[in-house]
Amino acid sequence: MNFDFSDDQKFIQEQARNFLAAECSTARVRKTLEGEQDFDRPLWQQIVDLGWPATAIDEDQGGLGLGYLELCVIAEEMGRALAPVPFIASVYLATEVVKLAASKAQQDAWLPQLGAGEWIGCLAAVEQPGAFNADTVKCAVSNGVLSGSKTAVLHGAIADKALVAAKENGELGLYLVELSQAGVSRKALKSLDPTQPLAELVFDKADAEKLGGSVDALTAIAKVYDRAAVLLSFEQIGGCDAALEMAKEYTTARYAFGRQVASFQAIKHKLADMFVIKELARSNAYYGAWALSADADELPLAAATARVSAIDAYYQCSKENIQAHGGMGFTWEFDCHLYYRRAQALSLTLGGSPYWKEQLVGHLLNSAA
Amino acid sequence: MNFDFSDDQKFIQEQARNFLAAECSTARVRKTLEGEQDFDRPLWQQIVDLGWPATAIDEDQGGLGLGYLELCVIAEEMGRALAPVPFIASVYLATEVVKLAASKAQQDAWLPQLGAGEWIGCLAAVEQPGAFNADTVKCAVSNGVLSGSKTAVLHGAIADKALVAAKENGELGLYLVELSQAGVSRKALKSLDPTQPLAELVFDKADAEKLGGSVDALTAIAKVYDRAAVLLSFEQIGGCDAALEMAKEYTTARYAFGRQVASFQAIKHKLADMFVIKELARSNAYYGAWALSADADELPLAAATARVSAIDAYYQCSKENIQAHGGMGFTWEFDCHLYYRRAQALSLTLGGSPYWKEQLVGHLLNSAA
Amino acid sequence: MDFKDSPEQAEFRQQVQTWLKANAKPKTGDSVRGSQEGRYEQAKVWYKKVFDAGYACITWPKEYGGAGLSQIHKVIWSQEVAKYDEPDGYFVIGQGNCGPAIMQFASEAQKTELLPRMASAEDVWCQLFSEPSAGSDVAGLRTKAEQKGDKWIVNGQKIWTSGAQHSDYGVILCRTDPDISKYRGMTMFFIDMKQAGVDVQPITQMDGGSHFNEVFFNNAEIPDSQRLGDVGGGWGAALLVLMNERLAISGIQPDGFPELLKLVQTLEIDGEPLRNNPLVRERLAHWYCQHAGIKASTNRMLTAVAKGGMPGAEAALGKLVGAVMNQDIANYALQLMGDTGAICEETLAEQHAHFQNTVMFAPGIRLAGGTDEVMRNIIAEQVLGLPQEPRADKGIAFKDIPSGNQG
Amino acid sequence: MDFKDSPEQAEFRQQVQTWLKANAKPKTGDSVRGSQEGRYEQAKVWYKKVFDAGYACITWPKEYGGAGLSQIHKVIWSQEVAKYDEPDGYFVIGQGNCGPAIMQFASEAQKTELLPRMASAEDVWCQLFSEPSAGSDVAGLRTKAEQKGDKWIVNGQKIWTSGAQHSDYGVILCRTDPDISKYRGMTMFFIDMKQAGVDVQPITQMDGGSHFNEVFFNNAEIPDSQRLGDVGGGWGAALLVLMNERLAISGIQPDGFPELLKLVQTLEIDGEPLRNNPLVRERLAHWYCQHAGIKASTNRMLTAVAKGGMPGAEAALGKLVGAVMNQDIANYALQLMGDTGAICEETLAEQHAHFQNTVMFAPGIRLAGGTDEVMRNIIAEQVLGLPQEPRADKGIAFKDIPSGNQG
Repeated sequence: MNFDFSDDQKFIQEQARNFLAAECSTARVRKTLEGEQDFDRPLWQQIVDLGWPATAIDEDQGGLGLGYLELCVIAEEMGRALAPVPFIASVYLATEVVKLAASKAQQDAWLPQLGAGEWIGCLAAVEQPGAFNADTVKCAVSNGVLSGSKTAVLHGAIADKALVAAKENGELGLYLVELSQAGVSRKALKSLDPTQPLAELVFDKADAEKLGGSVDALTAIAKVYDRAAVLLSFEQIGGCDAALEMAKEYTTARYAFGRQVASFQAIKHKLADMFVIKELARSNAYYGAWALSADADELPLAAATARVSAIDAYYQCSKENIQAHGGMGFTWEFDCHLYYRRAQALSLTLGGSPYWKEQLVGHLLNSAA
Repeated sequence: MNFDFSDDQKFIQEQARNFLAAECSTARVRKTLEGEQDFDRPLWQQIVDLGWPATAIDEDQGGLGLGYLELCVIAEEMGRALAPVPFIASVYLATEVVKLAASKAQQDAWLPQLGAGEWIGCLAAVEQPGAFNADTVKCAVSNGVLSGSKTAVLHGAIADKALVAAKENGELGLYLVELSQAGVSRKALKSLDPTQPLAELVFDKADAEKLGGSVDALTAIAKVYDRAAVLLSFEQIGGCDAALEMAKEYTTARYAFGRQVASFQAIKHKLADMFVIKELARSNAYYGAWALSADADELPLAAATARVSAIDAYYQCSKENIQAHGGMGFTWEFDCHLYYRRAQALSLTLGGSPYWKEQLVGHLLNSAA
Repeated sequence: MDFKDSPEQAEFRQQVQTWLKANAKPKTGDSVRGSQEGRYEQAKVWYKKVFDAGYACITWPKEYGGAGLSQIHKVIWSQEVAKYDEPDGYFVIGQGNCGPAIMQFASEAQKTELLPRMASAEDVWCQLFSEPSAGSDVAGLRTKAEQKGDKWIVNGQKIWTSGAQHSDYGVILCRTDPDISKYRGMTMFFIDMKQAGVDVQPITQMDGGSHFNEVFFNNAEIPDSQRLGDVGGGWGAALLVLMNERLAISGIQPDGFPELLKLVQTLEIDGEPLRNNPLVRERLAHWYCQHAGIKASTNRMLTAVAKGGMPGAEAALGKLVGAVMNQDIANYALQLMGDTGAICEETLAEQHAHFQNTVMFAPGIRLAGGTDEVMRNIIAEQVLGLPQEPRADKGIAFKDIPSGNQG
Repeated sequence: MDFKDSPEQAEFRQQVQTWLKANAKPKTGDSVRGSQEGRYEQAKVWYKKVFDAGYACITWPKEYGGAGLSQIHKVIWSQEVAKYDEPDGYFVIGQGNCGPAIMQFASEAQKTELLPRMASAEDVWCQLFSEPSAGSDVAGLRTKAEQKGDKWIVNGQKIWTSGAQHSDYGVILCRTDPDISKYRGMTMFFIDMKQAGVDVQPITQMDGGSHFNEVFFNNAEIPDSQRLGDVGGGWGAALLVLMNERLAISGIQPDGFPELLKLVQTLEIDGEPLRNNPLVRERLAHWYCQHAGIKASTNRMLTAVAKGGMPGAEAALGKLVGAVMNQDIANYALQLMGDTGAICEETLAEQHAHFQNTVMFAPGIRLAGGTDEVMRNIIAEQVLGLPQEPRADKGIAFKDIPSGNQG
């Protein structure tokens, strides 16, 4: 019984933190936020060179053969640093879809490429408001070509290929689609967090290759969602840490009424509440990490729990960090809104808190019954 | 446009407050709480002598011919003083049922008696967990006799007569039942607030007189619930005031760490939050009082709003008053629990907050549509 | 307790309705709002029209450009004008905050000259209190005014000044004596904003907009005749201004409920109307109680004011509750929409991206006019009469108060 | 990150399971609990049995009556014994708080004599810190101990002492010098509770029960040999005791979730199972996240302790969150039941009136071991390292600290 990461994993985390502290300052994040670039390509290249996208890919498929626990600690640092790269889209989503839904041959071909960052993947599932719902999917494939449209596709405007959920003869499947082809038009969408940009993808008879794995698409997508939920929860608690740290530093240095602002009980208790909700989320994320790494039956419940806690925690920590800064927290100049924007983006992708609470209860009552 | 009670109404309220301050100390309330008596009969007699039960009864039916606004200000004082008398059961419920559902002849006979306190009435509606639901009523009348049982009947153990919701040939009706007769057995039930006691009533072929008014029983009960919801909300804000007052006095007099406890920001803000939720409830209660007195179309929405706000406010004020007292707040000796018990009793009678929230939204979406 | 108009009020409402029908722009529902500049110019034109019709600054005396009527009449006006697509309370800070200060402290000549032009929005006014190092602690301000003959020379910086870029005048609070205690060393003036030595710089907010400014004073001049109140009496004067501000903003601050109600009535998710979703219904009930409670509390306060009372610190509760629910409602609406909730395109997102815009602007509403903590302090100390905390800034010279050398 | 037992842990669990199977009372589900007295006597018998089997005070050294094993072993024991209808952690205050104090400060002779008897519950111990005028501010205590030869004479009053009526000994914190500063004027002892001069009076709680006592000291005597630590070193010693208390109670404090889950799985309202009610499902999800989060946080802390760390102030978060949700869950359950929710009859109300009883007891759980505010202060200052407030009780003699003449 050991409820902590191993020393090796902590070492990987420390390396990641140091690297990102040096290479991914908020000043650099702002280049993407302020539209100088649609994502931080040089940073992405460095991350690829470090092999992070290959962390949870088997060695015989060109991966590092580490595991999900190692990916979790990296995720926490990506979240802390607000890294403006398609790590979520390509690593947590596209790569996991391939691992779960592709045929052996497809995996052998694609996973080494994804691990090596030869192409950036994304997941195109949602077509309308509300969380992904297979029943309402209108994207359709016939004779190997895909038509229809997807929206709110994370990093969809810059990805090379998309994993698309579509129906063929009324049956849901997952398809790999080359996004540079003629049959695909895409439009970047203004969104709350330009550093995790969204796009609309429109397919008009686009060539699409069906993923040929044995698992049916619905099961695969559900499992990808659970895995990604755990990984996102680590990005979220990384962000919570950073926001609380900001609030601590500012209120400790700032004076009002002749005292440090952080010496006022109302501020101390505000920060204490941020700590409490963050630590609950962290503990739930750890449990999710274990369930993920052990591929345990508890994964669906643990993932939903980690996700709901992380959504609540990051919303509170990022919004109260703004308040703790007073007026300056409302300025573009201060970094508070970077975390608040990211909190919104991470809470909405993969469906919001109401959807995941319902997931949680469903699994809870089943497992408890 | 005038959003306040009139000077006459304020005078009535002041009189009521002074009377109850003198005659209904918490020491006296405790006699009922601690079981020395099942209710405060002498106090009830004084209240009857003051004519309060007749406040909202027309003069030609033996009432004072005042109105609901006057009854609201009295209700606030009854709540503040935690009066251990059947005012809710006999005045807000039984009397209003008679006014709405009884025939002219029955009203002429009964309202003067109720106004003069010649008998104490109660409402017997609920038979099972959850708010009153006409569909699940099992109490049945045939050939003028009633059989079945009711539970959680407020002041049912001491009332002289009950207004009972029962079905005759499958149709819901309201019936006046003499509780001293052979066909009725009743059992006092241990409850959270012994100063507003509950009882189980079992009817076995009990004589029952059908109320012969023109309004159907369901409509009448719904309207009684709305009226009582407003009146209860005034009892609740009276209790909120008293609880906040206690918290203020104790934390101002009490010292810790060499300072008045009330000078700590966490305590100041706790009390400020109590004030805020209490004032929102008070304002909603005022709006409800207007809708009640004007018999306005807004009554159902206004009543539900007043009720939901008052339930939340009294729960928070009474529970945080305990916390503000620290350990002493948890003792039997201190009065904190009297308000906390009353908050529970008032929030649960007529159905709890989930039931009333649903009522509120139903009316809101209809009126807004 | 009566929500109907008195005969006299009903007649006034009738007049207002008739005039608005003839002069105001009807709501077109889907109008996407124009540029900030454009809206400002339209507002000036509209206010002149309102002024000429005698409906500007309704509660002000006639001789100062008002209508000499009661708060209730003002409420009636606001209720009626809200039915049209015209701005109300656009110059609320000038007319609501600066106006009373001028009325209280300026000379008769200044009042008759300045107030009518303020009421007609020919002159625009701003309020210059907050500073980078004086936020919640307004009295910690450091902008210096030094007397030189019959002039005062102003140096320093103000912040969060709305409308400064358009303003002709500003009411400014300055430190005139750093050697005496904090609250006694301030003086209030009104200053010509168009002079050299006054430099207005817009602040970019976290949402990308810029409704506020920084204002830098570099040897700006104020004739002593523009002093409002006694030298050293600035704090008392400021409290009066802030008290009026409460009244001015109460009731006009957004709490986000109407937009949520509209969303619930219109949006379907997976073919299921939100109005049928029990979770949404529960939240709607919860927030309606707060929404209705704030509205009714404001009406109670206006009744008290109409009876001659002063706007109490109670107004702080509407600000506190409304600002927090405004943020949480917007966040909740996005959560319901899931992935697409993050999309800000005005043409795609519900109600022209109202909820996305609100999520990004709401933090500022919570901060403007005092943080949640300041509101709770006001309620605790001014309403409940609870003791102050031990003060580290009392009984010593302002210049000696610990400041961490900030700002 | 691994939730499975190591081979050695698995073997220990196996032993425990075997022994419990042979010796412990199986859960009968519906057993209504007996009287407080009866339960106490059963507990003493059970603990003796546990002690003889070598499972008492698992983390204590063998020579003092423990098993010399780790925190993890203790967790395994608790998990297994929880499956039976036997008390665990019944003497948690004596063994969890007083034990470590004795181990740290008593003489070797005292340790070998007292600790095994404490572990076997032959001797029962209580903790005497809180006083009527020293609640959140424990160090404000006034109970005097005056040295007289090799004895200390104790006068004063303690409060909220659980188990005092059964206790043979108590660990007591006294004021030994009111003329020096608050935190330096205290000394810790252990005292014979059975002597004349010690008077135990039960406190009736708001729920009618009485789990706590007031203890009055009237010239009670303590030999100097029973002093724990240096004269004036009492506060440091007390902090050690309180730190161990956190570890002792963490994980055993009720948060109300299991009972809510059971209610949702079993109750129908108007023929509709609660499990199908979307509002109930949403609340269940919300509270499950807190419940699971507290549990996982406790496990993280135990892991840290097993690796040799000390229980951090982080434990305060479980106390804070769990105590509040425990009260709110009970209140919510009653709200669902409507009118009948107020009925306390054990035979009528769900789960033997668990929710009604909890509503009335929960306020005490929030208070015991520190109010919500104290927990937040601990987190803010000890975990986040935020500055203390200006202190009105520092640097002056205890007797001169403002007290409003209370107590």
